[in-house]
Amino acid sequence: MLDPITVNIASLNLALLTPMAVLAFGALALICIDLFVKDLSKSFFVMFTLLFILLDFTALIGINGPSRGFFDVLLVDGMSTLAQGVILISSALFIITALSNKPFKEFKKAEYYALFMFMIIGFQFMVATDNLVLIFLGLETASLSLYTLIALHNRNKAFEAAIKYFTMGALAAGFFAMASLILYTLTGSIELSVISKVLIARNFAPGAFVLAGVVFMLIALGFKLSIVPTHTWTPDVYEGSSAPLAGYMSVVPKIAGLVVAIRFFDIFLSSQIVWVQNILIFLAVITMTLANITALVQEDVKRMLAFSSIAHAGFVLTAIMVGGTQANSAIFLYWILFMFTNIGAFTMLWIARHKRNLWDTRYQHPFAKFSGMVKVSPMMATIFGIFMFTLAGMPPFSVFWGKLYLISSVVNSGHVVLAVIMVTNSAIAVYYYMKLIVYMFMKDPITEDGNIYEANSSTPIKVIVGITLFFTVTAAVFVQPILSFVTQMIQSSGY
Amino acid sequence: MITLTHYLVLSGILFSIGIVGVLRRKNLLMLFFSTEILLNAVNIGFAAVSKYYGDLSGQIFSFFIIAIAASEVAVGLGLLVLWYKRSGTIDLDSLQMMKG
Amino acid sequence: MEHILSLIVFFPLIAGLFGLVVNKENIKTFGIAVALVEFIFSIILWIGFDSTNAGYQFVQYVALIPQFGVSYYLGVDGISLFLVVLSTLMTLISLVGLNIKKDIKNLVITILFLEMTLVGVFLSLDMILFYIFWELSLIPMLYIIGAWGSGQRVYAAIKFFLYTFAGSALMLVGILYLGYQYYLATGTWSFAVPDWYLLVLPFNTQLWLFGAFFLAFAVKVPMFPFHTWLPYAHGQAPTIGSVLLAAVMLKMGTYAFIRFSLPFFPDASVYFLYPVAIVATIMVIYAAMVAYAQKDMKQVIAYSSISHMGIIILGTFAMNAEGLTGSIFLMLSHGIVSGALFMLVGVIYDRRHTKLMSEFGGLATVMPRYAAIFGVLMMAAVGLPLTIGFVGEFLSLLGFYRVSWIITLFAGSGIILGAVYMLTLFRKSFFGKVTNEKNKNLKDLDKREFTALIPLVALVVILGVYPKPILSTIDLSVKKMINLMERKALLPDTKEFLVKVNSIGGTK
Amino acid sequence: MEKYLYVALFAPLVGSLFSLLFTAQKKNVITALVTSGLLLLSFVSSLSLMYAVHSDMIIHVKMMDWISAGNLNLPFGFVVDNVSVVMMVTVTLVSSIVNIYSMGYMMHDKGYNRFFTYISAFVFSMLILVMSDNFIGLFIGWEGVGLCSYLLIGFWYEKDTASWAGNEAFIMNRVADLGMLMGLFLIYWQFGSFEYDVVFAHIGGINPAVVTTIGLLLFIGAMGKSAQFPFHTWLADAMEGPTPVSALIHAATMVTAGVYLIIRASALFSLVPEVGHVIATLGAFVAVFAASMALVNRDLKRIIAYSTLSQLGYMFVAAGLGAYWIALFHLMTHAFFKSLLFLGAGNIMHAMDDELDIKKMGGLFNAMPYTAILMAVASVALCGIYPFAGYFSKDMILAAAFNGGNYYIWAALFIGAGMTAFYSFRLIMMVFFGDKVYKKLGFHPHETYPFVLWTLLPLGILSTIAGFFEHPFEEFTTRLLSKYDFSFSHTTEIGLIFLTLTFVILVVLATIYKYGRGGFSKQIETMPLYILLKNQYFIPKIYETMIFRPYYVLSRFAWKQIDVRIIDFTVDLIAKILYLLGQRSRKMQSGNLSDMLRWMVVGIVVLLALAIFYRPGM
Repeated sequence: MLDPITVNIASLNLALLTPMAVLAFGALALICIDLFVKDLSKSFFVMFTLLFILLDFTALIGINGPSRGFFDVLLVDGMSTLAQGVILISSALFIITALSNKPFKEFKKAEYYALFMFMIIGFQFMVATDNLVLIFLGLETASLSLYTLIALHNRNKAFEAAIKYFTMGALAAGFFAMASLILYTLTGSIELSVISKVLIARNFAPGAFVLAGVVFMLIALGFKLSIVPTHTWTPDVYEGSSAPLAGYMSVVPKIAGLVVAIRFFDIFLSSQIVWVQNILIFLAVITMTLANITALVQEDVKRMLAFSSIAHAGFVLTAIMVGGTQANSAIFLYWILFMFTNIGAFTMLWIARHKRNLWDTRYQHPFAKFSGMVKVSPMMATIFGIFMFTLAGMPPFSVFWGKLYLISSVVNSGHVVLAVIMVTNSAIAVYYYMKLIVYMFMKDPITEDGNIYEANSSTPIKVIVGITLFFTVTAAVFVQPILSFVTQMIQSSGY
Repeated sequence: MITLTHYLVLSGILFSIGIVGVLRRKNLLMLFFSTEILLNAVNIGFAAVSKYYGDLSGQIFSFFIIAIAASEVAVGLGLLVLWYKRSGTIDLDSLQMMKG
Repeated sequence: MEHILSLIVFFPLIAGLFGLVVNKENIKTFGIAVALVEFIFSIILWIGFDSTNAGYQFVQYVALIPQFGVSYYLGVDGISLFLVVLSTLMTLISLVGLNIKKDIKNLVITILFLEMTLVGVFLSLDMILFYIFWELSLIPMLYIIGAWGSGQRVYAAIKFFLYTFAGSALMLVGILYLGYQYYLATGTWSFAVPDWYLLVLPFNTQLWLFGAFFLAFAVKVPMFPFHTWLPYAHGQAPTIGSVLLAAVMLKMGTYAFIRFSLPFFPDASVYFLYPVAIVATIMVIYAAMVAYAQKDMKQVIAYSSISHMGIIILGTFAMNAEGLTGSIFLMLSHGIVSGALFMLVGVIYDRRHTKLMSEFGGLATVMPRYAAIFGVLMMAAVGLPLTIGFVGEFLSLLGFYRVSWIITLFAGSGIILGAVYMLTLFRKSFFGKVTNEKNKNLKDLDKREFTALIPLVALVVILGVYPKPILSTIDLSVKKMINLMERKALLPDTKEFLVKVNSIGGTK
Repeated sequence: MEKYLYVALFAPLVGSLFSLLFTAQKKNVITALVTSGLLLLSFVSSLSLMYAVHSDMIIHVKMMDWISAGNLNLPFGFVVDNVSVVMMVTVTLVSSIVNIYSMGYMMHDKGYNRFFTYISAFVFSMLILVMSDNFIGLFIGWEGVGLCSYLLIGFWYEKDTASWAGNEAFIMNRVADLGMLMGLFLIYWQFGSFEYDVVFAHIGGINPAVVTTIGLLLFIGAMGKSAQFPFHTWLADAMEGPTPVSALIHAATMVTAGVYLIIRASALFSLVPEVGHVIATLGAFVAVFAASMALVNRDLKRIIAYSTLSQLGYMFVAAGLGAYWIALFHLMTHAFFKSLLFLGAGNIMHAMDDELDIKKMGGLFNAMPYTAILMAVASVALCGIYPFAGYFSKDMILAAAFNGGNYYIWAALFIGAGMTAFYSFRLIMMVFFGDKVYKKLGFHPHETYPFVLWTLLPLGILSTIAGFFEHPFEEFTTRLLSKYDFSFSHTTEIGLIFLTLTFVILVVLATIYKYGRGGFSKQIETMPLYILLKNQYFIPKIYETMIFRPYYVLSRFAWKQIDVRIIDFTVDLIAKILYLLGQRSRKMQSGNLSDMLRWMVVGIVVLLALAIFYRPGM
């Protein structure tokens, strides 16, 4: 018979909820305002959202020390704080890109911003807990909002993208639920901490079922991280959605997914379950190789970048496999540095957004579009080039350092062969990044007027590019502070 | 006497049915139904196990699943309707603009 | 004076950024001015350099990522000093000789950027920093070849970039692994080369790491059979590109062998000595033959570089002061000579827009000055005594003779085959009667070309007659390095070998 | 005394650099005058040095350090001793004469200034070669003279044959130089130094096998420079160059460098007689071999060139048998009469508008008597008829051969002497006597400028009287070189001399008689032997077909097949494969939603299968 539950407010430790709460309030407020005040301007929405994101951020910083709360459902440790930080920063960067030169329907809608904020909340919950329910909840909240945001772009491709993403998401949700069910059945708990205790106590018997749970979870998370074979949505969704959103998708949902993955797989890796290790290695290798190879033959820059982000995810997966402080810090270092560059790159595409598809019937940003760009707008070309080289892991730009530290962690864990495979992959990857550079710098220009490359640009967006570029180029200086901070946070949360 | 195993098996079977549906169906609406079946299969499992352990969290989970399923349907149907308006069909194969 | 290295490294970069503002009419002048200043800096460095001190001088150390041991660590010793001077000199010369009009601004800025990376490679004492410059140097060269090249320039550029990048991918793993080994040994992270010099690695580890580094360097050198990017790169690159590529970039590989492979992995180096030496010998002969078969002047010189690099490798792996000093000096001389030869080919290419020998003949009659200068440099290329070319080649072979006379004999055939293709080239294009109408009234070298070439010719003779100051400076650091290798050597055989090759007497 | 040394050494260099300034301008006599003056200056100072050396004084200077690396420390050092000073005098004397001679010969050549630049440069390198106190210095000069000969052979670079001959000479020498280099390396790693003093001081303590190797390797180098078989072909082709060049470089000085090397390293070679024996044998062989080719040749200069070859053979015999001073003596006398012969030939060419075929000449005596006389003198000297210079030197070589008990060598040299006599006088007869073929061909020969003839006079005199300095010469040189004493009795010596002399004179007379009667009949030219000799034993052809062509074919193969077809192809193949894989993997992105979902499920199923069937460590 179930005994009644007594709750004492103090133990709820509601302070931990404030960041999400702030944002939730913001979202609701925005909708209400929209109801009463007609035709609010884009700028208002953006600034309003930005404001609340910043409030959220301050609230996040306000929380001190790792602690649990709300029936021990919330878990705010260093890692979650980090992840939330990343999420909020990139959200801030993203939302500003809405202030584009060209008008877009979605940016006029309050719902867009409200949904955006809800999505952020979703991700925040996802990373700020080790309870499967809450993870699931956050995941779905975020995803559902995200589907809608994509669809709001309001073009055929956007809908197609949304539907594809949605359907696969639904299936993934099913898998997640199944995974939770299996684990619950085995351990009688839906809290990862407890689950791990029980499993370890029982030495992971019965193996087949435990692993079955792992498999379902792997695929469910893999879908978020776009790990092969669940990656198929990525290029299509990126192509369908607006450039900045694509950039956002390649950073934020993944960091959230990564955190969950770290939390979940740590159970098995910390007690050397070889199977899990091997499977992760296998998937990581497949993911980066397949993505890189496929990226070689893409005609559209955005699709190419989509595959590249898959490859990057595969890259990071290796670190999850390795586990331990260095690896986990490596993940965050990598992702923070990757965030700036990637958002920068996608923003460049956003700037180059042009109403008519002049060069290709289907693609927005075919390579041909950029040929000879250096002649007509050298500045843009150079910046874009730098972003490309950075993504290729060219030293001394940002991603290189992440890569360095990440590979180092892999090497230190003794997986030298894996490390070799990784560098070989990055060598292959160079080709498709360089393809764009070749077009921009070595082909002859197809058009004389340079501003087609800046059709959609505006001061705020330029600022975004400036910021990202700055961090990309001068990364070498920031690596140390970031690294030490990240490491400290990771250690504090006991990974 | 129906033991936990029966429930789990049932849930498993349902889940498989759901999966097969997801794989086979070309009609978006049907496909969404299949995903619902998936989730509900899991629900059964949770309810049963929660009863078995005498622990509420399972049932809580299934409640949340129901809620999420609902919202999924909301969003999903929304998209579906939009798509129908645009393309006049809800056949999966009509979604082939983007490939390669 | 204590910041001079940073100054030398980053001055071109800063100046290049300023160059963005300069208008394209004056950009070339600007570029030359900058390169000149940079060159003067390097000369000041040379003057300030204490040639009685074998160690690193003007060292500059700033911890970049203390937690991970990455640091900004510069220093110069006898081995790197002259390569730095070479880089700055050749950049200056090539800019003086530059006569491209198209996108001149981008070109000049790119060149300055390239100069920064080249100097950086030779001055870094931190592996990561080295790796950074090493990779960074590819970008400007990619742009130069790809944008100002001819014909299949894009193909050539991409091939060059991917090949070298892929080559150095393994090295990155090697570096990280070595770093970890250092961490295990000392408990602290460090990528500083001097620290790693003290690290004694187990034999097997050495073998693997040697391999990892070898690939990167071998592609850069380029060693047979990783050389096929070179002919394309040279074939398509504009003159200035070829000059810098041949004169400086190829040296990065051989320099790295001396700076890293040998002292880090003495046992492995000795262990792999014969395979490497044999490959080098194949390079020498094979490249010389291929060069002889070429129809295109530039290709001849391109392949001749491969052949000469073979001798450099041999000298390096002689592992005695004679050979190593010789190989370093040969790097300098080959830099100057091949650079000058490429400029000369560029001269004729500017006039006739072809490099095919069959197009020419009797040029000596039409352009006597040109022919004379070409002749001098040709003689330097075939290693005539009292030209710069002889000293290095002689010392390298002399050094390696101590290791194996038979390999030396084969490699030595390079001096014959070298004469064969060079003289044939000279005969085909300069001797005989002027048959081709188009060549009837070619104008001889103009002032710009003279100012670019005369210094090189002068150097070829001066350093050929009096190489001592340079040699003795190099020699000191080389000896220090050899001592280090001897101290570090694990296996008795290695020690024995090193002692043997560094002592006179008792060979057959 | 040192300043004399420096003057002797650097005067030619100064001259060369001076006239270098004028190469761009057109003909300018000043270059010729200046260079000649400086060469004479060099000659004079060499003489004074000789005097100094004669009064037992050896000038040894270290000018400056050149190379220092590892254990190697290599200064520019020069030594003037009994051997080198002889060479210096010979070289500077002949070169001054040739230089002055060329003022006339090159009078109308557009490369006038360039020519004198090269000549002086050559003399400078030659002096470095002979004066250096270490092997590397010698090697520097060695390569330097090689370069100059390359430039001078190809002096008329518009002529294809000329430039080809230049390349051939340079490359063939390079081949031999490699051998020499190896020898030098070996020396270095044995003695840790290249200096003669050091090396010869410690030579005793070295394993004889090694010494033998060194000796052979050095000899290979010598073979190249002195055009000994099988490197002999370049010398004949070198006749493409202007005749004064042939006289100076390819007769008097450079080609004897090989002999000089042996003499220089006598301390080394005397330790390994078997090597000396090899040298002598080869020398004897070449003496006959080359002479035989001269017998039938119709090219004025080539005949003389072959005779040079055979004379070099004689020198090597002497050097090989340890009669170093004799070799040196013959080297000197030979320098005089052979250059005279060449310069005479130069006059003839000058008269006959560079016609070389002696069949087209004949009866030139009245046209150019002085030249005829001078050449006759030179020929007599060459044949070694008393009292001319050749007699003394050559005769001693034969004696030495006999003395050493190497009778077959002696026999070879004996026959060689006969051949020499024949071809020399065949040449004289066909050129200066007999019926005037040139008239039919419409040549109008005439004696050259008197001053040119005057310059030839000293050579003429020397070729006549030089022989009488035999004993002072011996005394002078053997202060440094080992003595060579004949073991056999005086009577045998007389006998030998008588034998040789008579034989030679008989041959001469026979030749004169035969050609006075209009020479041999045509059908002799169909004899296989004749054809064999005419084609120089087909050796040039063999080289052409066996070495030059195959090498080119092989190179083409290396490039087209190995480099392009195999290596580069593999590289590109990797890229291509990756790209094709990309095309394949692209199919996975069918864009069809059900496929995407299937992929997910496939993933699940596969992994589940793995979970059940593959479970390490669980």
